[in-house]
Amino acid sequence: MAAHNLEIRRSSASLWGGATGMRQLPVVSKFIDTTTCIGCKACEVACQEWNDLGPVSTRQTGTYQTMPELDPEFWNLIRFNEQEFDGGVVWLMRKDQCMHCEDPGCLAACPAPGAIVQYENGIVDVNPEACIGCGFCATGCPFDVPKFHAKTGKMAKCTLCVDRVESGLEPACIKACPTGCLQFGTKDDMVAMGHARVEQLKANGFANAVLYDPPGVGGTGVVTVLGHGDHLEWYGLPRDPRVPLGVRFWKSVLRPLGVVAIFGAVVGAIGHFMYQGPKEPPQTGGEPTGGEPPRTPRP
Amino acid sequence: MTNGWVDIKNADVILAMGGNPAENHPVGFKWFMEAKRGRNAKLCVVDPRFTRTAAVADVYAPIRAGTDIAFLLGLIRHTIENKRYHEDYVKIHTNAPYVIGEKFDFNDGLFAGFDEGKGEYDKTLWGYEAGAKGGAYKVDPTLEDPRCVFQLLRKHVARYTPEVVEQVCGTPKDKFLKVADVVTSTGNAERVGTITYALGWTQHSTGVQMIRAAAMLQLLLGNVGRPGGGVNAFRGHSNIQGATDTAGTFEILPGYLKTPTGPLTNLKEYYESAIPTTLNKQTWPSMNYWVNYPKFMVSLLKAQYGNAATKDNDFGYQWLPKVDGNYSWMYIFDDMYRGKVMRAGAEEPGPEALITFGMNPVGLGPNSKKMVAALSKQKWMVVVENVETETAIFWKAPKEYEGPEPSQIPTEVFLLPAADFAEKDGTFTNSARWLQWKWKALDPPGRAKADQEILARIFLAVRDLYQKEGGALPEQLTNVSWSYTNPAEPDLAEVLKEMSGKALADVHDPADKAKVVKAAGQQLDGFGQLMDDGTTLCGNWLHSGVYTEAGNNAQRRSNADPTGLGMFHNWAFSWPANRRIMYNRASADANGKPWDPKRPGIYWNGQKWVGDVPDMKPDAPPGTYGAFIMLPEGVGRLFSSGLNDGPFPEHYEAVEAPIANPLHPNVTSNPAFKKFTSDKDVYGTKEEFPIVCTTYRLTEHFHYWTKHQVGGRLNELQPGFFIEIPEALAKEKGIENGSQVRVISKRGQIQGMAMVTKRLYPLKVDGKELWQIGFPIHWGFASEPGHTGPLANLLTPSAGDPNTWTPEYKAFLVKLEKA
Amino acid sequence: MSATASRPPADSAILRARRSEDVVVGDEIVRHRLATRAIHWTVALFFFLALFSGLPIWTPVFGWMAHLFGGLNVCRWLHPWAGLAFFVSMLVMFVHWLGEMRLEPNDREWLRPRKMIEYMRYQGEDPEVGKYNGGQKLFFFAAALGALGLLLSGVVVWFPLEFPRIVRELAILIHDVTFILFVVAVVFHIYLGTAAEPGTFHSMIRGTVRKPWARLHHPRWYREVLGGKTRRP
Amino acid sequence: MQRRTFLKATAVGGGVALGFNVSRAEAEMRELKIARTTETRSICPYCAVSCGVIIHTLGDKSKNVKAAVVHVEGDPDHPISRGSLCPKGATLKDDITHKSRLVSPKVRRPGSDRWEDISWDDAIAQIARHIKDTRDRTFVAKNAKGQVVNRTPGIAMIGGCTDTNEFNFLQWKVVTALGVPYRDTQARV
Repeated sequence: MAAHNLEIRRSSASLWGGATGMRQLPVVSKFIDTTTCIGCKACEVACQEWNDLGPVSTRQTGTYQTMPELDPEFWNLIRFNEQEFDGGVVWLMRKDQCMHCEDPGCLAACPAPGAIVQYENGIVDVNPEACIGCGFCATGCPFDVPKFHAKTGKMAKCTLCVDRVESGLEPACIKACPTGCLQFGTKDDMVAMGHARVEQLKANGFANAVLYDPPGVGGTGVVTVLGHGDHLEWYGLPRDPRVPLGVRFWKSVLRPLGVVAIFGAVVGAIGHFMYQGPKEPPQTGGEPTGGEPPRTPRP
Repeated sequence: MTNGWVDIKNADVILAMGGNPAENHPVGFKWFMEAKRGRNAKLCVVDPRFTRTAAVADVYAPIRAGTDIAFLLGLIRHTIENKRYHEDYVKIHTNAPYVIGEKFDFNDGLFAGFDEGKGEYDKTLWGYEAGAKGGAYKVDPTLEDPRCVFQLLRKHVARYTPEVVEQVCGTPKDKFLKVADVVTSTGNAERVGTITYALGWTQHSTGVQMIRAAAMLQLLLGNVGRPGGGVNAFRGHSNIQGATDTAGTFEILPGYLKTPTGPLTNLKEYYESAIPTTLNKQTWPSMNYWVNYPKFMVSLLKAQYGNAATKDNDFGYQWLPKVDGNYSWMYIFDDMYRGKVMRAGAEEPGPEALITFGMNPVGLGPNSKKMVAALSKQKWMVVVENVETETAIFWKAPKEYEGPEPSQIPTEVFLLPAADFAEKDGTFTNSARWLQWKWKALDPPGRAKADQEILARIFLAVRDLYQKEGGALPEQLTNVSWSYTNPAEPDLAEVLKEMSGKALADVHDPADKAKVVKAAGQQLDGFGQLMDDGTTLCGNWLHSGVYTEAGNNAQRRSNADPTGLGMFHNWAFSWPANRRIMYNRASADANGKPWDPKRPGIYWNGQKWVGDVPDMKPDAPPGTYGAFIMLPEGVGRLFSSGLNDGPFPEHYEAVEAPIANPLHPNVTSNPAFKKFTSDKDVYGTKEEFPIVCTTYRLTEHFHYWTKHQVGGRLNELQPGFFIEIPEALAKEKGIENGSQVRVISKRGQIQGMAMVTKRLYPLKVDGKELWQIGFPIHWGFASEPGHTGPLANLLTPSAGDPNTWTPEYKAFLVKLEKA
Repeated sequence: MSATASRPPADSAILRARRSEDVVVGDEIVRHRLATRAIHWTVALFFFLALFSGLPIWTPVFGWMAHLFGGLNVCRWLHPWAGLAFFVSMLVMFVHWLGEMRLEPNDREWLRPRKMIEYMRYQGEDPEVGKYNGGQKLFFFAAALGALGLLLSGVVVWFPLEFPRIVRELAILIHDVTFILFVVAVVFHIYLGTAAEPGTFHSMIRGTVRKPWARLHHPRWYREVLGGKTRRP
Repeated sequence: MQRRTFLKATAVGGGVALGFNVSRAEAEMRELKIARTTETRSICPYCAVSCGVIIHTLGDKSKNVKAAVVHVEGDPDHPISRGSLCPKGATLKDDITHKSRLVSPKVRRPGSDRWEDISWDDAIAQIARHIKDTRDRTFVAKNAKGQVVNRTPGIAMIGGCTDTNEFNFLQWKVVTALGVPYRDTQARV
């Protein structure tokens, strides 16, 4: 499902990485400034509308948050959190969606060739043609993003509007954002913008402001400015997300070893046969008297 | 808005109060964030709830709903006592130096001239002191005369110390002082601040005075008329501004001309009543632009009555309906409910029928039970809508609305399907007064029709009946000019041309009578070309210039912004005269130099005013006229005799007051407020209903509209009604988040899901702990199935502001219990 | 039936083998009656179904196998069901064989690697080997345990979103490790049952073994059968 | 319309790129769903920020096409909204296309508990008759003080805040023509 303007940099379950071309494209990134996010959910519905998702069934449960978790039909969710802080309250909103990791755990975990691809511009996409809906990507993802769609039997998540991006447009969520807390551009530009905003926040009394671009997954295609970087849990963000060790282990160690072991067993059996030959009873007939040990043919 | 949406990015300080712009105007709010990011502006939010706006604010101060005047007067006191006002500005652009007559005073909550019996003030006691020379008025440029506006104001607000603000508003003193410090930092030439508000101020029995207090503060800080400044009302509906400009309300004609009243029997009397006398003829004389009133009025009458309007018949003035008394919202339904009303000393029938285009009175009117009861008495009703609203099906309202059985309701209801916005063209006027054209994208579904076609067909059918059968004053209808190419489906571009105005005969240059400025039949360039002799036609003088010989200016689409201040003069058309910042003359000092050269509104270049379209005669040198050209004084009013409830704002409690007024317990609520007295209009006491309740909108829904969308995504974002309850109150009452609770006011009760939150907390008011709760409007009994809910207005009172007669939706008393 | 009756005498052993085990019929001994063989091959069938539908999911090296079933999507669907069927048939086999697989004292020798190496070098034969040697019993129990491990971890992998992350990660790990060991063991099982020990495969096909085979591989069983001590009708 | 040209250019550019690898691209790309729609500029009908929106409709306005809304998104040229929209604006497609839109005139007769269908012509005729009856019955030519007031207190007319200025002006003309003094808008409430 390579979008036609985009070469693939990495593809799931491919032995040599699966790169499709040599074009070098600038890596793109979303920028989220939670300190200017008002949780209006324009990004949520812009995503829904553009991607023709839904309807989803929600119910009022006593929160402004649309639903508890991302959903296969809902790829972009604002998480709301009220906390007491400095004698008052803070009401934090963070846009949750695929982080488009530089080193994507989903892609690492995916067993279906080409079902998860990373384009040259850094977008990580699920290819529904190739996806087998096994859910390994959900296990591989440190942000708990990919969701299984029961109707299609495929995994679903934010595509960073790859169809728009490859046509020269920005993702739907970014375009909709009324306050400008969402921005889109090259990763370098977004990181620079993030650092500038963090500096501004620090000067304005947010001593713990940070730019969240976790190195454990090689950085993300979504950089997030947080006013309270000392309380990542308020935003529902992991402190040091990584591709799970288990995924790394079974993908990089166990499976090659297993292949070697299986072929080794076969080779071992053949070798044994060549060396040892079959174990056969002596050709002399007649009733054995019993008790005496059988004779073993020797080479 | 005095300024524009984009202009907010020019502010150094933004005070968002009486509104929740992040929630209700998110895209406009973009420019708040732009100011924060771009110039490190400080956003102060004062609100009963910790809102979405508060979530991104630099300073948040909680306040008890309905006490904003005390807070604002506290800010004014802080400004004056700490000398933080912009003195040069105050001296030349406000009436601070004007001396007030001896009759004015203020005692124990009442201004001079209150008539207990009528509940009204005699406003003539609030006049200026006449000066030595006739026609001029006494001013003290030093601001030291104890009777000058400045000193009177200083005395008036002296009571509003931070301690009193805390006592009345419940705002902790340190929070108040923080806000005061930031907001008053703009009282100089270098810095500018804006104040934004919305229905959180309007919908109070003291709403107009809240806005006035904000305007006064801005005048003192020298922020009116400047880029990045102003007092900015964020309007709620796409064309609520245009509907108001175009006389949607009973008291005005298009362009804010006054609706004639019974005693004004001819145009002359009407002009005498409507046109203010120029007050300031001494220094800084006022242009008093309303002297052009007859040009606007006659051009309007020519638009309405065409050739039937002649100089001899007062241009058809006698056919205009005249009013006696009040015909606004709450009166409509009160008169409908009672069936009769006293007018000019005699009984007249109330409305027996209602025609509503795209409006849902059962949903949005206060006191829903009274709304349903009133509508149940009508003979007929026409509802023109996209969807089946509560109003369309009031006759099958659920039993808690206490309406009669359908069989007992005699109303014939016509429900006519209308086109959506995308299915017709025409202009909307935004909150910043921009008229923007939209193009038609597709046809209406099924047999639905555009509203203008429905309206036109009804009008033509009625006119036919009168032409055939005669009846009561047929001329009122038959003389109406309806000269559209297709009368049954008027082309909106033709209508816009009519509104913008054209020459009926050659229009000559006033300076050179031989020179023809506009030939007969041509579109006019602006209201400067309007004539009072019937040679021009103009449906709305404010809109004049929107459709000129150059074409439809509402369609202009250049977003070039050479000043960088976000004015966009070649994008669409902004009334008046494509001006982007009102009162922009005040952005410059006495010599016409901008207060802040980096943010000039207009400035005098030696020959003329340049920059924005000047709110001033373009070639009148500085000192010729005062900046506030529509006011007879020519300067901004810190003291005004124009309002019905006092020349200065004063803190009054809501109609349903949770405490006695700490400042004057004998006058707790606004003495002039409007309160209805039918059997459906009942009011609760603080003893029975101890909790203050407020209502609001959510960003995920639009009014009573989007809940109808079957399969609509907004119903996913906010699927149902809820009631926000402070954590501590919930704990006290044993209420769990997500459980069902009942909220009860004197007028009704509603049940809903509790949303227990930290974002509301108790306030210490007048020494006692006071709770506030609130819930969103939006839901009702006509919705997408599964998304119905109670109408918030089951609980709200029919009582409101004495100037605008807007109901007090934002502060009323309730009690809360577990369901 | 005349056709049956006219068959050579050897066939009488095969006929007998449809019903009973551990009986001598002429030169042959019935080792696996029909039910046993059917169960064994059912297990084998589902094992290979699960194996070949699982391998392409496991690694792209075996991706080509997916085409045997119509693609990876089919494998994703088929593999858990095949695995489940494998486990169920394994369970039946377990119950069926459990009585014969009781570990005896000399079987415990097999837990020592030296014993296995000796076995593979055709050394140190134990005259007390019964119908199944210790290695076979171990394999039997290991396979049963492995099947259980594959099932439990497989269920988690089947419905990944129903389980917590740590469980999912462990399950994938367990499934992989178990499966690798299982396959290695099965490779040797097949090798020993075919090329390495001629006659063994026949016993699982037709049910019978020749007497020398029995005397060589399972001397005590051979003695018992001949002595009529062991008989399963 | 500049943007439309731009998008067409994108589509054409894409087509050229496509030439290199037609089979893969055809089979595999996620097609831009608005690549060939008709774009119409409009203004959001909700609040008074008045964001610019672009309505993408099916087809190219040919005679043989019935336009339907495919997508609505912000107008990047609009100086206030600059392409952004709030959640309400971002779901305008739902507002236009949702299933509970009214599509035919209905009437509820006195005392009835249900709607009946009615033709436009009948509805207009009956409404006109009602208006004339009520106006003639309740018309006040002079008030109690003998002043000419020429008003029809029997009818109240409200609305207009969600409709165009032009409609509002026509409404004022009609209200004034009927002599209706009771009129109001959302501005009050």
